[in-house]
Amino acid sequence: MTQAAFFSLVAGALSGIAIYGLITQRHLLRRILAVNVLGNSVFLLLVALARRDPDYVDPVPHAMVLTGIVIAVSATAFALVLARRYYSETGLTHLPEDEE
Amino acid sequence: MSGVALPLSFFVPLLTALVVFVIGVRRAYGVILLGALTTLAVALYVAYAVAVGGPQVHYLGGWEPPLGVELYADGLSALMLAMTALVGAGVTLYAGPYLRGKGHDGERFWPLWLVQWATLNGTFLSADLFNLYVMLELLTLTAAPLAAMAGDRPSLAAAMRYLLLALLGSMAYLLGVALLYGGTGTLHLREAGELAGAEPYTAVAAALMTAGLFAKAAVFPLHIWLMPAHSNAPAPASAALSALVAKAGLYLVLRLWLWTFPALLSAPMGWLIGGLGAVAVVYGSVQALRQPRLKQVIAYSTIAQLGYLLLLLPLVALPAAAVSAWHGVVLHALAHGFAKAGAFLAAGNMIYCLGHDRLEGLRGVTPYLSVTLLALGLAFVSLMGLPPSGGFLAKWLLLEGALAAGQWFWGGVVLLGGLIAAAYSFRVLALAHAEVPHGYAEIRSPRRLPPAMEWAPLALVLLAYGMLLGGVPILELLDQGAPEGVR
Amino acid sequence: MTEWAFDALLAGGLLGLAWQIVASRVLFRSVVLFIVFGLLMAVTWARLHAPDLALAEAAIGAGITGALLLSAYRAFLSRRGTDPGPPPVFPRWAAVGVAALVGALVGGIGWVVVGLEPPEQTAGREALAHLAISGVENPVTAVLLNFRSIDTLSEVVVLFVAFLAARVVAQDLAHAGPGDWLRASRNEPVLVQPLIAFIAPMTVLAAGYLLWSGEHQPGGAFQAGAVLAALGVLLRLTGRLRPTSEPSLAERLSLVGGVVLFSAIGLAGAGVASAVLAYPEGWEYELILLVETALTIAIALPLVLLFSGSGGLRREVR
Amino acid sequence: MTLLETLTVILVSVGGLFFLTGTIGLLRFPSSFSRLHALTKADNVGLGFIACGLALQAESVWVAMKILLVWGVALIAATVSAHLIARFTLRAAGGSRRTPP
Repeated sequence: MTQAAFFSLVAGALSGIAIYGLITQRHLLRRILAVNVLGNSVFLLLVALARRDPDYVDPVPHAMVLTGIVIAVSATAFALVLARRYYSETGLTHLPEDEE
Repeated sequence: MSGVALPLSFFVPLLTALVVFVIGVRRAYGVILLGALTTLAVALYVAYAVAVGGPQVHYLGGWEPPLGVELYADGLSALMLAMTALVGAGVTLYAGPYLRGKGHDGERFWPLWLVQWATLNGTFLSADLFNLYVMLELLTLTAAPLAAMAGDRPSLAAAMRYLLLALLGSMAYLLGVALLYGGTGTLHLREAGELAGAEPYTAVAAALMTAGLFAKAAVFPLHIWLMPAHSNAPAPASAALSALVAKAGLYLVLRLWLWTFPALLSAPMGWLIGGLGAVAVVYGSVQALRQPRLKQVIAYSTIAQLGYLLLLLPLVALPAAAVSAWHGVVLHALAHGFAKAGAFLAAGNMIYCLGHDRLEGLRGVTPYLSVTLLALGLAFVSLMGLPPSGGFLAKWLLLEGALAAGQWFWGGVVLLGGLIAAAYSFRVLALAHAEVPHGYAEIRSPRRLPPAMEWAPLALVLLAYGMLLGGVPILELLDQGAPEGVR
Repeated sequence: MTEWAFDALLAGGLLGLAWQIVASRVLFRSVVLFIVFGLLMAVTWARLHAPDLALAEAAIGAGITGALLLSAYRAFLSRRGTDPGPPPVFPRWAAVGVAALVGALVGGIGWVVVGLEPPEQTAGREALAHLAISGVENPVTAVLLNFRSIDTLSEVVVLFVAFLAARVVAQDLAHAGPGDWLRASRNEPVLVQPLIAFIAPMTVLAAGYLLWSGEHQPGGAFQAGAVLAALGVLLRLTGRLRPTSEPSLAERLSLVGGVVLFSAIGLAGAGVASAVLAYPEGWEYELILLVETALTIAIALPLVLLFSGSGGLRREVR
Repeated sequence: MTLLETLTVILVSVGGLFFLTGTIGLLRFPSSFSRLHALTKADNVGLGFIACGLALQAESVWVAMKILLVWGVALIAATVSAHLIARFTLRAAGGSRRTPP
């Protein structure tokens, strides 16, 4: 097994853990954390793919992940502010079952 | 040189947004209008160039794919671009007086809306899977705050739910992109599909990307956030979210299946996705019947109307149905865009004048809001699909395609959806045109509407009717660069 | 053999931390472990020959995200004690099942794609082949600032939009910042002032170095911007910068300056070079450096402002 | 194995040992102060040993200097953060400003 294949399996396991967190946890902060873990698992798969050809390291996935990291921090920052406003409006740390 | 119009349609609204942010809305109102008009002109020019010269291509940075990012406008992109520009211009004209009158903070609204417009144009033009991911994130991050603008509990909860779901969806999309790039070495929409063929990993990538986009476009069963998000936003934002943003997600679904994954489009897959669309049509319409407020009715109607777009996938694989279904679905997207934006703006007029949009409270407003009610009525007629509206033409073509291929089920869905739409439309219109309740001379003297707000909804809705007149040139434009099966 | 042992340890650490993050009973633990997770990710990127990512992850993924998470955690604490929240909607076994399915699917399909015969022609190979005419020597910088510069431009717009979006929902500073602003007083710990006097110029120096060296080795605008943002966070926390509710004209100009300059050079490219976002021949290096400098500020400032309360900042004289 | 390499292995192992001790101290000691004591002493020295060991393997003097610079900066950061943590703990425990020696 190559290093790339090994880390692609790790990425799979990470995404599974993140999904488990998203399903079982309802606290907004934890959900945001779980989405971030999920994002990291996708990034890991991309970087593993960049590494699989023994001849060269592919810079395009690296650029994609770099873009992805910045997008992740932007989205996280907004999500945290939104969650805080929601908490201060409602006193709830989680979303209600349904809004209908 | 005409190729430069493609990047301009992204950069013009973007730079307008930045200028507005720096110098402040009060001093920049002229800049906003100028930017909107320029964007409209650029979009119409792109449509003209495509109609005359076929699909337009611009390689950003001068690098051809797979190295660089390609902007590509065919008939479908050009039509979506033009529709967005027309709706966007209407929303822009409307939003100024609306926000001022309602005491909303324009400083917060305008830059977000203009960036959103730029992003929509970018989404319709980009032919690069990863660039589309960035555009999708921009759409999410502009749409969620617009939905949360009211700042009360339902809209904050809806925005939070939308944000989490959309982030999850973009991760699924990005994972699909990663798989495609890993398998083919390119991120170009068409090249990746041609190189990949029908491998197992392509199927997984297609499933992931479709599911991710469904989360962003509120396709049943990922629809819960849409109604509170769209119905609580300020009216111009609702119009943009419902008529444009949600549709951009479904536009990408169709684009991906017809351009990137046509090899995977088997009958069961078509039935699965079309089935979700059919459920959305029926469910959204039935829910719309039960809502107590006008904007909620219109928001649920969006869930239903977006479902029609998915009916293309089961039909497009059948040669007898493909062409009319394709024409019908794209026309439906356009007509729905105009009618839905008009309907939301008309609802905004009622909120502006009456301070609420409860259906029961609309009795007796006809004398004061005649133009608005005309716009609302015409919008609902188009949503129902009655002649002589653009909605009628779209549903007629869709029905014709389904019946020509003997697909009675899909034809039945189209008819059933239209019937329930008629039911909720007449419920609204009957209440609005009803007499003032007994014992009241007049509920309340409504505020006077500024002319831009009075006429913008009507103008948008009339565009949906103009489509009937312009049907032939629109369909000719649509045939520019259409994929093999639907020409 | 040692290589494998190291990778296995790393993977074990990542998985263990991820599990603690999503399943730990104590929220604070999850938040802190997420920061550790980010650092471990940075090591992983270094192992996978992605040093640019390692730098960015350590600065942005672990650093800035960590600061944002901690300040949000504090806000969630403020009103009452820990709220256990409602029970999960789905039974645990169903969650485990779904998670295992997703994990198997992602891992399996990833493994399959990694195992495929690598395609002959890839965008990455093309990028390496065109590196000589891109104007820079670091292939990742070449992809970000030249071959696919529209992504970079859009992503800086994403940061800007996140700031705008936060301003929509952050009612006042109390909803967004890391807590009340504390004036730096005489009571402050004796070591803080010397530390800042030492660190502030060092950080600016380091950011400038990262920016400049991104041309030929790992680094670039994002890493430099994140390092500058970290300095801003430090100054905000120690009371050297005071949050204001509206960004000043200078701040607004710096927020949009990077994108405006980038767009202007890009649009000028349609006239003087072949296409929009193309650099005129011979000027690639200079223009890329110029754009990167403007982008560094356009990256650092929204990050600091998002941390400090989504308004503006002004200097506070002690 | 050359002399230099042997030296590196020894230094890095000693550094690792210090880290191990520090971590055990962190986990086992009863109070914040004693934990802080274990952690900072052990880690600073441990990092120093590892940095010296790696500096011996560096390609050039410049790289070796960089590695040692990392150690120096880490020392400064550790000093200040340890000071802040101790100060906060003292305050939180309601401790007096001056404890008798």
